[in-house]
Amino acid sequence: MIRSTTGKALLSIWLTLVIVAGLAMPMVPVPRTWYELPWIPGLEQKARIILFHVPMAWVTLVAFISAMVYGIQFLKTKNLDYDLKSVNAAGLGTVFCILATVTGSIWAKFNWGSFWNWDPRETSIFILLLIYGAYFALRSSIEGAEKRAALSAAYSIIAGVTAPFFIFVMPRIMSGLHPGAKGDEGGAAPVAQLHMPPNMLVVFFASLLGFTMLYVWLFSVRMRISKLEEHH
Amino acid sequence: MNIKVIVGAVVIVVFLIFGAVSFMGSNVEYADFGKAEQFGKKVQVKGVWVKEKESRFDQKKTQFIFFMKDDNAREEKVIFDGAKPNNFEMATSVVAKGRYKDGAFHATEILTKCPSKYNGDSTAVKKSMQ
Amino acid sequence: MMMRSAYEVFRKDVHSEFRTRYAMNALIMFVIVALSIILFSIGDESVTPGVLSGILWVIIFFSGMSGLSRSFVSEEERGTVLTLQLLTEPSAVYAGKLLFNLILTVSLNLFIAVMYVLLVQQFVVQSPAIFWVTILLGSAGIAAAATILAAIIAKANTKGTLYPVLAFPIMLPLLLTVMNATRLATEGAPFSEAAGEFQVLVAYTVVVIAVSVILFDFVWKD
Amino acid sequence: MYDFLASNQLYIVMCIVLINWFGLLAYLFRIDGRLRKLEQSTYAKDEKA
Repeated sequence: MIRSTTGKALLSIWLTLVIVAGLAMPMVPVPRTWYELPWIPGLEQKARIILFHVPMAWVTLVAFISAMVYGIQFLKTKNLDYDLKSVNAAGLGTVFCILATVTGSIWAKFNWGSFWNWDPRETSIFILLLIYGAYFALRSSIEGAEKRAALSAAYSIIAGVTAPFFIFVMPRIMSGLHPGAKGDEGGAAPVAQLHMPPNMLVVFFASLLGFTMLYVWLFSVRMRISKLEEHH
Repeated sequence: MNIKVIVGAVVIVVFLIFGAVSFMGSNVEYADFGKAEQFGKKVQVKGVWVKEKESRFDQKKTQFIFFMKDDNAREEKVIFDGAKPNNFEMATSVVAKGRYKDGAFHATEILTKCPSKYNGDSTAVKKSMQ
Repeated sequence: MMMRSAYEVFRKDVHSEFRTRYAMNALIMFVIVALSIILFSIGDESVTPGVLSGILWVIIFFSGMSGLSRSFVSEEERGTVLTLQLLTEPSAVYAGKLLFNLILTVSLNLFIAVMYVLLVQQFVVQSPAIFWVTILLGSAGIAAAATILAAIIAKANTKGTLYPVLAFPIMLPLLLTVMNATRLATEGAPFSEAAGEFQVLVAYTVVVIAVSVILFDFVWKD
Repeated sequence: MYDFLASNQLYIVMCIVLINWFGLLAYLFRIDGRLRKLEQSTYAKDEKA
């Protein structure tokens, strides 16, 4: 789909619609029509961030997991194409990871009063940044394509199996500020449990899908460029 | 070689689940001061601030000390390792997490519930934030 | 067969360690220097038990980082990699190295913990059972993660600096758990309260060892 | 700036959308740069041949 011009045009329109809907749908105390969103006290207009910040974090995760899966495939087949895919997924993941961190931190300033609070999810995205950083640092210090590919694949797999432990560990260490975190009983839990009105849910998933497709597109462009570079 | 990978993968999945199970039981349970004293475990106690009795901030030890009355109207001294939470005065109820020891409740975390503006939304005050 | 050659690898490492005392001497000095810096900086300030349990694990992490990175680098430097590759299968090499690192880490960390309890007077362990089990399980986890990372790092150019960079995100879940468990020990919590922490530590160690056994073949072979 | 944004929260969301937009734009520029280098080296080769 992403290769055809129609597909790209559709994706552009899709994302434009998501952005327009996300910014323009009015928020009222009691929504009556299909385009009205509820006014959540304490979150107010800021609730819209879920439509633009969460997809970034989601794409980061998709990139992280696919870099790891390509790493596994490389170790299985010894085909350097998979290594190329792995690097490109990790590189794109870093871009989206930075975007998720910056957008989240700006919102945190207005909702929680400071740019950085070491909330569990802030911490986990910070760890993800560190892993990406370590991954590229490791790559740059190994000579020989085969060895570089094997070792960085090994590292991404180790990082991939230890990362879930953060999910078990973080909540015992600190209580979260993110909506839906532990200790936030009265608050809405929009991300974790998808407690959203149906129309917002539609925009939310449209945004997730749109940004994921954008990732796929950027990934294919990057792959084509790196393949060309290989031939030079 | 293939057997090793399969066995390894099974072990990884099983132990990831084993780790995840510990996370399920990690919620700090609610209790009142009586139960907290009885078990010595880390619990959450819900109550209200007793404004009549003294409350002070010990600069040297960075401890905030106040009195709290739980749902059974039992009053206890609460020692919180940290500064006084921002919206403490406005709070309609307070939840203190910690354990009961030596005649006082030692809290490691305090949650305050505020009325009206943040309807039903509680704000966590963490030590690291101050 | 495999057990035997793993034991041989382990014995070889112990021998060369006792002959040169490279790791031990340097590590003990490192611990003493780190502890005295901390004692000087604390002075007579009052520090919370949470911070003190954090500092203990900072010392343990960095002493591990400086000691454990050697395990495969030394083979590369002495040019003994090829011999090992020819004579023994990868799993045996891994098992031998893991055993050596385990024993080194556990003994070093016990030393650090004893010194810390003795020298830092504000650090009062009220539940010794939790504290010592935490030290043992934490050391096992650190040794497990450090071994496979050391094998990766041995092939890289900037070994010394890269090691903590790679290790930190991998070991952070472990470090957060042991810090929390140590704080529980200073608060005098009953043993059952730390059960969840121990469960995480055991799961972490087993998962890291399992993934290392699978990956070591790929890392070790050139 | 802070007060303005705090009282007009829709603009916070707009800022966030803009950051995403500029972030992706910057990324596009980088890819474009790589492609340009590639093109130049290809043409250089062609001329030689």
